[in-house]
Amino acid sequence: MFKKILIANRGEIALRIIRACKEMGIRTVAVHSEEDRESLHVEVADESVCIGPAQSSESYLNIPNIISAAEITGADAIHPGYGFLSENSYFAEVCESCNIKFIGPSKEAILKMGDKVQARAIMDKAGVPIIPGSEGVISTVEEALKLIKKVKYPVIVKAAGGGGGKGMRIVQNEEALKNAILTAQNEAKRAFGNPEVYIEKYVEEPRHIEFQIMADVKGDVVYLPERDCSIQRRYQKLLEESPSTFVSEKLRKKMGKAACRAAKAVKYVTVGTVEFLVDKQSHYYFMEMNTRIQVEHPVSELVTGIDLVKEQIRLAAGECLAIDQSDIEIKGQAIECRINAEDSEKDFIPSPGKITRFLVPGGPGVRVDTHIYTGYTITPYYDSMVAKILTYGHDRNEATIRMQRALSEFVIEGVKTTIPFHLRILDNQHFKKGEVYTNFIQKRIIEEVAKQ
Amino acid sequence: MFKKILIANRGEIALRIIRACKEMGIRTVAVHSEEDRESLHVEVADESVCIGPAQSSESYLNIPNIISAAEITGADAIHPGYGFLSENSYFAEVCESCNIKFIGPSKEAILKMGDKVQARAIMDKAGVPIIPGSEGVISTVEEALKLIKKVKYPVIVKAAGGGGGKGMRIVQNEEALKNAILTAQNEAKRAFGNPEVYIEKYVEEPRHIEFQIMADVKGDVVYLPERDCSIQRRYQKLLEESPSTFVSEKLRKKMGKAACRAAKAVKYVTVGTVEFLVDKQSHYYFMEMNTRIQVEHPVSELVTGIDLVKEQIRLAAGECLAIDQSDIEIKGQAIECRINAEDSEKDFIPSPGKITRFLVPGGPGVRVDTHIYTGYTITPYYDSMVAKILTYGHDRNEATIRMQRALSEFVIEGVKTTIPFHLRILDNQHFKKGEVYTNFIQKRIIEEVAKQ
Amino acid sequence: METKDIKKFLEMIEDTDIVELNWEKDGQKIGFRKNEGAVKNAPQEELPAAKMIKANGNGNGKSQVAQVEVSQNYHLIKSTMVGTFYIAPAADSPPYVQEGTKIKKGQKIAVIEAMKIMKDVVSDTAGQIIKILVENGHHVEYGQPIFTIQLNPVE
Amino acid sequence: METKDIKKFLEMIEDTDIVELNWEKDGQKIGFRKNEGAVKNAPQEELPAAKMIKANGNGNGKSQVAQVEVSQNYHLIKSTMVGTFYIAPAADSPPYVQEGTKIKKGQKIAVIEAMKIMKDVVSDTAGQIIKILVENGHHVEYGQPIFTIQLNPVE
Repeated sequence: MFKKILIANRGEIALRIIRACKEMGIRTVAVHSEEDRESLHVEVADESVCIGPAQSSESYLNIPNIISAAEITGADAIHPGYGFLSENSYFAEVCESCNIKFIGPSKEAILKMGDKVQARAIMDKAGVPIIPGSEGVISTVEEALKLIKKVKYPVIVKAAGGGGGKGMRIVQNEEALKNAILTAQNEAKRAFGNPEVYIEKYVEEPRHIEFQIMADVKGDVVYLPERDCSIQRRYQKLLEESPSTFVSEKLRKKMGKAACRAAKAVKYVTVGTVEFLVDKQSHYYFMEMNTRIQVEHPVSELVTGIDLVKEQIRLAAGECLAIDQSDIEIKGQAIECRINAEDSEKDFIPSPGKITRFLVPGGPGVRVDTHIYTGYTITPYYDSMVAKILTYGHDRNEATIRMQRALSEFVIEGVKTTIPFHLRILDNQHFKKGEVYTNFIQKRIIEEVAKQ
Repeated sequence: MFKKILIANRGEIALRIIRACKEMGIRTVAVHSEEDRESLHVEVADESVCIGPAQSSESYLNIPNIISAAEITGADAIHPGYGFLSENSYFAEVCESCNIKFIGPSKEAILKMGDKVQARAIMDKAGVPIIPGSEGVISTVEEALKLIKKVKYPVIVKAAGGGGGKGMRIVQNEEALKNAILTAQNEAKRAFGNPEVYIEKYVEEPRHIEFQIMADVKGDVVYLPERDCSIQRRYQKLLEESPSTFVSEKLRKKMGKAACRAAKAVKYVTVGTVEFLVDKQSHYYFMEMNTRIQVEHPVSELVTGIDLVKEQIRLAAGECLAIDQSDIEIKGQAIECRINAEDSEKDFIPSPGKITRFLVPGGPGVRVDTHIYTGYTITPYYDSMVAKILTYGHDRNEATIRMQRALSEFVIEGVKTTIPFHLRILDNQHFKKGEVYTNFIQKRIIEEVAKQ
Repeated sequence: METKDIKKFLEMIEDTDIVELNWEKDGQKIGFRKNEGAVKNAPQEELPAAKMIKANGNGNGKSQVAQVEVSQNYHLIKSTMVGTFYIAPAADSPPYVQEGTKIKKGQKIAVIEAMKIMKDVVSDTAGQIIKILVENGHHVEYGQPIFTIQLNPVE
Repeated sequence: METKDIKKFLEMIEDTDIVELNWEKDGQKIGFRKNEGAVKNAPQEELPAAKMIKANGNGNGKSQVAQVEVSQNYHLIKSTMVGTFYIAPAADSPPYVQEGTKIKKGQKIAVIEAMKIMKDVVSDTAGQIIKILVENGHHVEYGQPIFTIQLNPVE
């Protein structure tokens, strides 16, 4: 086992990792920017090293300073957390060349899963369903028609070089096709300087359902019951839960096994998450694999009793899985709300500032992971997430009511937060019925509010 | 179900009850002394009423003002919490006569269990083992010898009118008997003005093991797995855990059933706790029954998943048990540490004052129930307990290590607390081996420290 | 307030042993603190209808609170119990007292009902009732002010 | 409030033993505090031997910070990287500089080893080395002061 782990991250996830290390008897090194000198992860770690100025590019993304910090403190492993360098294959490679264990999968696995086109091909080969579509660029209506014969309407025309909704057209039938391709090409050219487009099956009102996997060096892989992360705003998850109201025991098994195949296909080691889009007919499609610990991992911890960060460290150290698939049971329901310092009344603009009052909810079935406290100043340099609050209940109803109770006693003064927005979600009738799709926030909350 | 509950208490237990009410959709009324105007339970409740000045006798024990507060706010039930009026049968009676439901057992059950002599007789009749001893006062050596023939040495000679160790003599053999009785009588006369003594079997190095029971109006009673509360200082519990390292499945069943018989013997309704002394040969003896919710109830909540305060309210409202004995399973291990504002280096003298910094531990497997926060002032008027911290783990080792981790990140500045003392307990080799008896603190901690 | 006013303030407090002074008016605030060693911030609660000047710390480490009540001939009668306030013995009876009524010490001036029992509210001072602070039939909690009394000038 | 007003303030409090003064008007705030040693709980980190005046808020919502460094002829050279500090190219070599050495801007004065690579520490100013703040072979973190430089009187 490792003797000393350097945590190349900040905020609540740095704290989370330090907590796991403490429980495992592993010493910890916090790294921090000048701005974060007073941060809790610095205070709680055994040692700390300042690695740069406030800007992430000069500190939390500064590979030479982080590696050097590990060297001068004698850390034998680096935990990257999420974000920052966690999915940077070059960083994993540098760690390896410096004989410091990178707590995550191999650089090859990161690379393969990081390249969307390559990942898609590998998944297809491994028998993991992918969204049907063109293998490359579509230039003519004829090519498109040929493809659509296979994938069926509706389809989506997407800019090869783009993102953010630009150069994107949903097509429901043949009449609209030609115009859609031309418009998309024009938009793509204007927006990205590249008129190339490709076509994919359009998954209507999908759910975002993901499977946490754990894999060891021997190649054994197990999955944990799904997390439903459909409640998103502009591709940012806001609220996650486990299990999903939609997934049957049979579908869980099928998707879980597909997730294990995905991991095996890239010789994955440690913990990771395979994300799927699921349509109303229970068709599921590989979206991507996150080759790191995720923000929402505690949701699975609450319903399975597994400490994922401890397992991640164990697996990275070369230990084998201590349990097999049949040992993993799901019990009860867990919900997580991400509390961001944002003004949800004003288009979620970040709301940095000093926390003047901070009261953490307590009592049964409540878990809070946070790095802020009374007197802490939220700076504009980093992510706006300031706390994760989780509730557990016997069933979804209890977990939901408990979350409402806990949020109602969560006091964060000095900045605006997304607490009121979460209360609105939890009170929504569609949410209560479990009718959650990736368009939930837009359709059920924002448009509803606009109507009023 | 009740529509509005008045909580006749303060501090963390008032908060705990308000949380349960919120999750049940029941409105809440907080009562408070003038001193507690800024308390969290006042802030979190739907309504609040000031019932008197700082002194408990004039506020939290002021029955007319509390009943009147319930009447003017229209509360249909009163939850007494623990301490204060929770085991006051007169209060239960006044509630009844005012048509306000007292959330607890009947006044008769409180009375019977409150009178030690009567309770002993009822338990004996119900087949619950009691500590063998004289039925009344022992005046002569001859009477004593006759009794000891049955109960065997060692015995303890106790003052009938006393307590606190005075007029108390442990006797190991016949030679010492006569002198012990005379000395005890003399001491008792001097201390309490009453020379009467009685004799009981002396239980050597006992454990304090208690069973939580739940009982409904139909007379059905179930027990939860035991809590081991052997770690006490001067009869004050400091650290509690469930399950006990000592109790086998067979003993658990035997003692649990005895606890249920105890409850049935007084027609007990709602939740309560039957406390036993257990000797090294697994003999167990009824000590007393607490006819209320206890400080350490969350220990059982963590290992069974049952929300005891919600159940208590349900049962008080006349609902029946929703589960039977076979539904109650124990999973993992839970430990609770009571954090008191006391200076454990200076004979545990209370340490009131203003909390200048307060950081609550978080992460997996940690629960904190507290009413204090940064800026809160702990006054000398009430109990010194300021927080309960609980950890859960797969096994006792994980729960212990997690508690060490959590306590190490628990920051309470401005007053002295028992956190360092708990860390010493957790690090003790006898504690780690589960060798805990009611003399643990004295023998394993205080005397050990004195030796150093 | 202008800078000249501030200067006046400075002169005013220079020769006193006031170490801290805070003043607020119409959204303006001004605060001074003299360097006298262990000057602490005392949490201060202000009395209603009173103007307070607090001088904390007088060099010997202890704190002294001087309360100068400008309008000290007012007195509040507070409820000593929880219940329902009545200004008259019955709905159709005349009230015990009204605003303006002169009262004696020990005079019954209202009743509070608690647990179906009526308890008298008795004035602890002589004076004149300036204001009845609770409406008839409304609830009162412990310590709640119910009457403002103008004390007799000579007492 | 203009800078001339601030100056007036300063003159006013200069000869008093007031150590702190706060004034707020129409959203403007001004605060002074004298550095008198015994003053505790200053929420700001003060530069060594420097007197600071902060004037926050100038009507347009932005804050302005004016730092008047009284002893501005000292300068700290800080590490811009994390690594091991060496004052000499090798264990048996003479040091690049010593306390008292006069240096030019751009002069190599130490090396820091990070990831097996030696990187030069170059002075960003001319002056004289007053103090070497890190021992040879010890670790430095980002931003850690490593040299105190006395700036040349005329620069």
